[in-house]
Amino acid sequence: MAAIETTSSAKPGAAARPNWLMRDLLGLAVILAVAAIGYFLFPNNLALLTRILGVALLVLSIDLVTGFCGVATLGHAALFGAGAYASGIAAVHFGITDPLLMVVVGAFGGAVAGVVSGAVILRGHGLAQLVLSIAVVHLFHEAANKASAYTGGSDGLSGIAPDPVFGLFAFDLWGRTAYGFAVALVVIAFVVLRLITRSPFGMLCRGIKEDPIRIRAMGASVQGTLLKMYVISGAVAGVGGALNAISTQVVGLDSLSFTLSAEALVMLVLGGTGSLYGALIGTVSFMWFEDFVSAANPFHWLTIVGALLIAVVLFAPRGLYGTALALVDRFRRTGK
Amino acid sequence: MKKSVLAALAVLALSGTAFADTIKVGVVGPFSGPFAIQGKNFKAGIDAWIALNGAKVGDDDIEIVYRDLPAADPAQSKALAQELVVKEGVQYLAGFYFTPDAMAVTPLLEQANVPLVVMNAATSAIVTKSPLVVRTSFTTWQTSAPMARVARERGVKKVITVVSDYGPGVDSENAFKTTFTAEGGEIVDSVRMPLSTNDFSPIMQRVKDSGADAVFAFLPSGPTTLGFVKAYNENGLAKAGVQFLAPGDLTQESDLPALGEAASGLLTTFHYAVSHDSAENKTFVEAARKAIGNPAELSFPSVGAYDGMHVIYKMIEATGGEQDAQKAVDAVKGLAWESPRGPVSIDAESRHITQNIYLREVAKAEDGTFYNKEIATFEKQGDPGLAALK
Amino acid sequence: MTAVFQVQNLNKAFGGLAVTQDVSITMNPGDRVALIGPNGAGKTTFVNLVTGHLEPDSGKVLLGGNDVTSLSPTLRVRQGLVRSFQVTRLFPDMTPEEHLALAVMQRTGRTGAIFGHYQAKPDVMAEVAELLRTLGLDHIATRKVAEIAYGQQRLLEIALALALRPKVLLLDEPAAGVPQSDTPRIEAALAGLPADLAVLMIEHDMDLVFRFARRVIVLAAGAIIFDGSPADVTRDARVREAYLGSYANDRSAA
Amino acid sequence: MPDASGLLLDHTMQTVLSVGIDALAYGMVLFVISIGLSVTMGLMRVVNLAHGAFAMIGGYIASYATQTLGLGYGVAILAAVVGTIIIAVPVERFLYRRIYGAPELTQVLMTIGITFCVIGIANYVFGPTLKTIPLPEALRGPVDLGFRSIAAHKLFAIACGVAVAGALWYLIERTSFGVKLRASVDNAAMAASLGVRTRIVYAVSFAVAVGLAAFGGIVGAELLPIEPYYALRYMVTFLVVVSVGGAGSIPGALLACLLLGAIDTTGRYLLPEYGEFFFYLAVIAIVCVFPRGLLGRRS
Repeated sequence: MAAIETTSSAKPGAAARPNWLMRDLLGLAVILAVAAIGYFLFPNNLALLTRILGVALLVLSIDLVTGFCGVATLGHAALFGAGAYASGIAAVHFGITDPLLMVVVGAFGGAVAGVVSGAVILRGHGLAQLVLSIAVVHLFHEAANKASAYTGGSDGLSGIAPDPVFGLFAFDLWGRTAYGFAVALVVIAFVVLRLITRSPFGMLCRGIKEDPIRIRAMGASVQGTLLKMYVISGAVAGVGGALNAISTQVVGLDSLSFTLSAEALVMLVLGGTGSLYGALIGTVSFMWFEDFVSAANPFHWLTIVGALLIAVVLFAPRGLYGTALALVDRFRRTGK
Repeated sequence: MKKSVLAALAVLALSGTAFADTIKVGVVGPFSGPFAIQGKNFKAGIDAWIALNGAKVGDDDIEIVYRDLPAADPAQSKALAQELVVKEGVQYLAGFYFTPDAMAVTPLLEQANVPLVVMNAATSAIVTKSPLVVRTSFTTWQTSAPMARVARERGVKKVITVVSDYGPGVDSENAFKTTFTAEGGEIVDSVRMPLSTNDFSPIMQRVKDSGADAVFAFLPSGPTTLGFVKAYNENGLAKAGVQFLAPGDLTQESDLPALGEAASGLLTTFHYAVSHDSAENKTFVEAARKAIGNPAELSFPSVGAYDGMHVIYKMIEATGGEQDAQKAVDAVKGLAWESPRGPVSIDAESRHITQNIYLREVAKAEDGTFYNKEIATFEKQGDPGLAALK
Repeated sequence: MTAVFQVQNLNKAFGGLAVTQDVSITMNPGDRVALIGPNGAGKTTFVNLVTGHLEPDSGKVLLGGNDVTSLSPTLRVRQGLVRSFQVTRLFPDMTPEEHLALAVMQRTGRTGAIFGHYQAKPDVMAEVAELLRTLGLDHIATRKVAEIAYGQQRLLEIALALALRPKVLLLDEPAAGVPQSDTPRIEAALAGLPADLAVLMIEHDMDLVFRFARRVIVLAAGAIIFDGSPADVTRDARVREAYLGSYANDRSAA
Repeated sequence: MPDASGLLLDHTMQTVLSVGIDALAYGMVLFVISIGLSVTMGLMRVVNLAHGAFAMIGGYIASYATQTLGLGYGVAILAAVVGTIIIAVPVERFLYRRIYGAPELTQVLMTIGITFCVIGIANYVFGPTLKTIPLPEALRGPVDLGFRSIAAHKLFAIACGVAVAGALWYLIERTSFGVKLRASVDNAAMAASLGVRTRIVYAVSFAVAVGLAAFGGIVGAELLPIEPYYALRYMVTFLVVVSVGGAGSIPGALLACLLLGAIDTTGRYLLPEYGEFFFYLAVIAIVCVFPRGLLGRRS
């Protein structure tokens, strides 16, 4: 996968088009292959795999604002949790139990939360931005705790009973339906995000990350663009939250927590920012590692996870994917 | 390398189901993280049960499979439970320290044909979520309501309630309020404080200003109780004669060494004190202390786990090791036995434990350590919270 | 001919210190004006006031007859007032082709589109190719900017400004930091700027000023002290005074 | 009825004073713990999320020294500060030195990793229970201020805050080390070319920051008790306080701690249910108005 990404097109114009298209299709094929391998290799661990996919959507959504736009945030779970609660409340209090509709509601909830938190967070830069994002996620958390009539407060919102998907596939004990549903959502999100990041709007966002002053000098609005990206990011996180609500059938306050925000950011940095593949790789490796280590030693796994993070900074400073890319790149150059 | 590990895991998973006469019990609890001590107590209670009763029921070997869930995280809870059922093939699910984690598992039970024995999570509603849930711990209503009667008996007329602003806190506040006003007392003020509160002085100022005779408090066991109890003393409330009333979460035995002199004389109501004077408890404490390592760490979740194992063994006996969740649950409805905490029974209708609630006072033992000294008993208490739900 | 760009009686003071005093400039399409002045003359402040990054205490900025004084910097850009930067401000991870495509799409209002790819837009690609060819950048069109030479980056700065099809172009020292060997290419690029474009160049290099400008404005202590032909500027006593101080007379004597 | 209204006024005044004292004490505790973080974040430009971990290490050493070794409070503080610095020196040498000047997110990853490790190790070595540091007789119990009583250790914390603020100000503004530090921060290359050994300056500043963390951990232990999750539990609080004050500014940090302490305390007195809202809304408001912190330096 890494090698595919580096074979950059040499010629401008239409001739290069099939090149990136091919790369994306290949990337997609790899994701589907990994998803299938996961299904057949771990038929009894589908719940964990589904959970990983839900968090992967959150990490992808952080990547949109952090990796592509350069916005530092430790409060992105606010968007994820908003999506989870939106779809959960829709199911419990308004009888919207069709999973697809719940996903739509979740995406909408996430997008609204994206507008709100974006409007606050984008007022600062750097450290101030981090602090604003922390404040936002705490406010969301506290609001959900207070609105216990709707959210169930700290006891969690239970009683979410989604209908079968398309009326055919019920959510079963083995989590097969949930897993298939999750894979479908992640693949769709991946394709859409791939298109968005390559679009003119995506280029504008990358430009803002690299030099907002130049973007302004081109006559584009930085705040407006970032806010729009926050909405998109919110929708993606919201889908992740909805997936979480549908597959777990309970939404807890942890889905709006600083801890989840920080953990997801760690996964992103671990995988490598600014690349959708990095986000996916970071999520899968972190959560798989965490699950593996915590099952092996439920009492002291945190130390090992900490050591892993330190090792990554020391030996793979651009994240797993970024560093792998750089290595491949160097290898190709010296090979020539 | 990753692949070989995965392959090894897959093999393990297959071999796990190979022994037909091993019955697995999946226990989910906080074995790491900020609540690790409560998870340790789960394990100590289970280990004590097995040490005293063996790891066999009839011909079947019992195997416990632990899964770590450091904080309330229903999604992870469900994933773990699903993995335990599907991959490990457990016939019983048990443990669960936090309410949302237990709630997340209830929808699975019927399809999985697995009973859930809740060893701690204390919100009344859990047992209503599935007919396959049995609880051997307590509810916040159950332990808080008797305190209102204690207060009235002691001539307290005006009370201010101070609770952490989250589910159990609100439950506790409601339980006390309901009972206290029914008994003719007056609640002069109710304060809900954020879980993240570190400095309780302003809260104590509120208590002082309220003119109450006593303060009823609920905080989750752990670091904040220390600050709260100290603030109560340092702000002169104890001296001013404002009584301190709380359910036993505040003075759990593992926190007492840290609370020290500051806790001395505090009144709490709870279902279990490590100091409970009975033969059953002596045996239990000895075994559980051995299991936990540091005797000072033993506290209430251990007895929930111990009795939970008792119930599970009864279920296995009744089903002869066959997987039949409904039959298993039916078998323990109305079951009564002598627990380390005193006489208990499983209410046939609610599947929640009926037990004695004790009034305790923190006292200093001869060796200088502090303990919860039982001074009065409320016998055979059900869960008033369930009634309040209706 | 109608004026495309007017600055009327612009004033700005920081605290008690006047940094721009009653500055007025009028430019017509096709003008090639150089703005010069000694260090601290207030050139940067002037640029910031004109582009909208600073708010003037009084005075107006007009673009094609419209008052833009209260408009934000980005809106001024959209009205045709474009600037280049003294120190290149480019996106190190993007290619020249992407830079120009982004600018073209921004100008034509298509950067809001969340789907589609610039390479799939023939008109954008044609215009980008044209710009790349004009400025001699086509052979490095798909290299990352971080990897191309500084002289080429300066050319890309100019191309980027042109891609926005400005009416008025503010060039802030377009040749700053460029090695001697590359300056002819910059000058060629400047000579090739569209004939109807009004260009205001801020520059220190007098050789470049004389070759490029048909009119020179000298700013000193925040005020215009000279506005006339390049031929006259060196003969003006106030200019000599401003630049050379008391040495001016000595040198003329020598 | 002039008497009644006078009484009422008197009572209000008393309450205001009383809450004010609480706010001051809480703010000062925050200040003593977080000021070290302000040094690492502002002067060394490292987003050091492991700051609380060092405070916790200090607390554990002090607890061990008093409870197990039976040392006195003062000696224990000294031992804890020195011990924490000794632990921190190799950490600085081998880990932090790699992330000076790295992107913020990399620093976040590394320092969270360090925090996890410290938590895990503390849990393993000391177990999951609360650890206390017994106060000396003089600091135990309440002191009567006339209108109310206050815990003696809170007065001690206030005094420590004032002393730390003064000492740091003196160190940075009045000593040759301070000159070197400020020079290294403003322009490391220039300072190096002037003969300042920036690595040593950084190492010493780091040691000072860590020592302050340890000291704060002990002094604040009555309000923020020592347990393995200390490092994560209060991470956000420290980060917020330092950023609101303006990283690197001692008066800024002091001001922020007093202000946020006051908001937090008053909020918790008046409307405890919405205490959390109050606090974070105030943080948002302050950060929006002062993006670089209350007294942050312009860069």
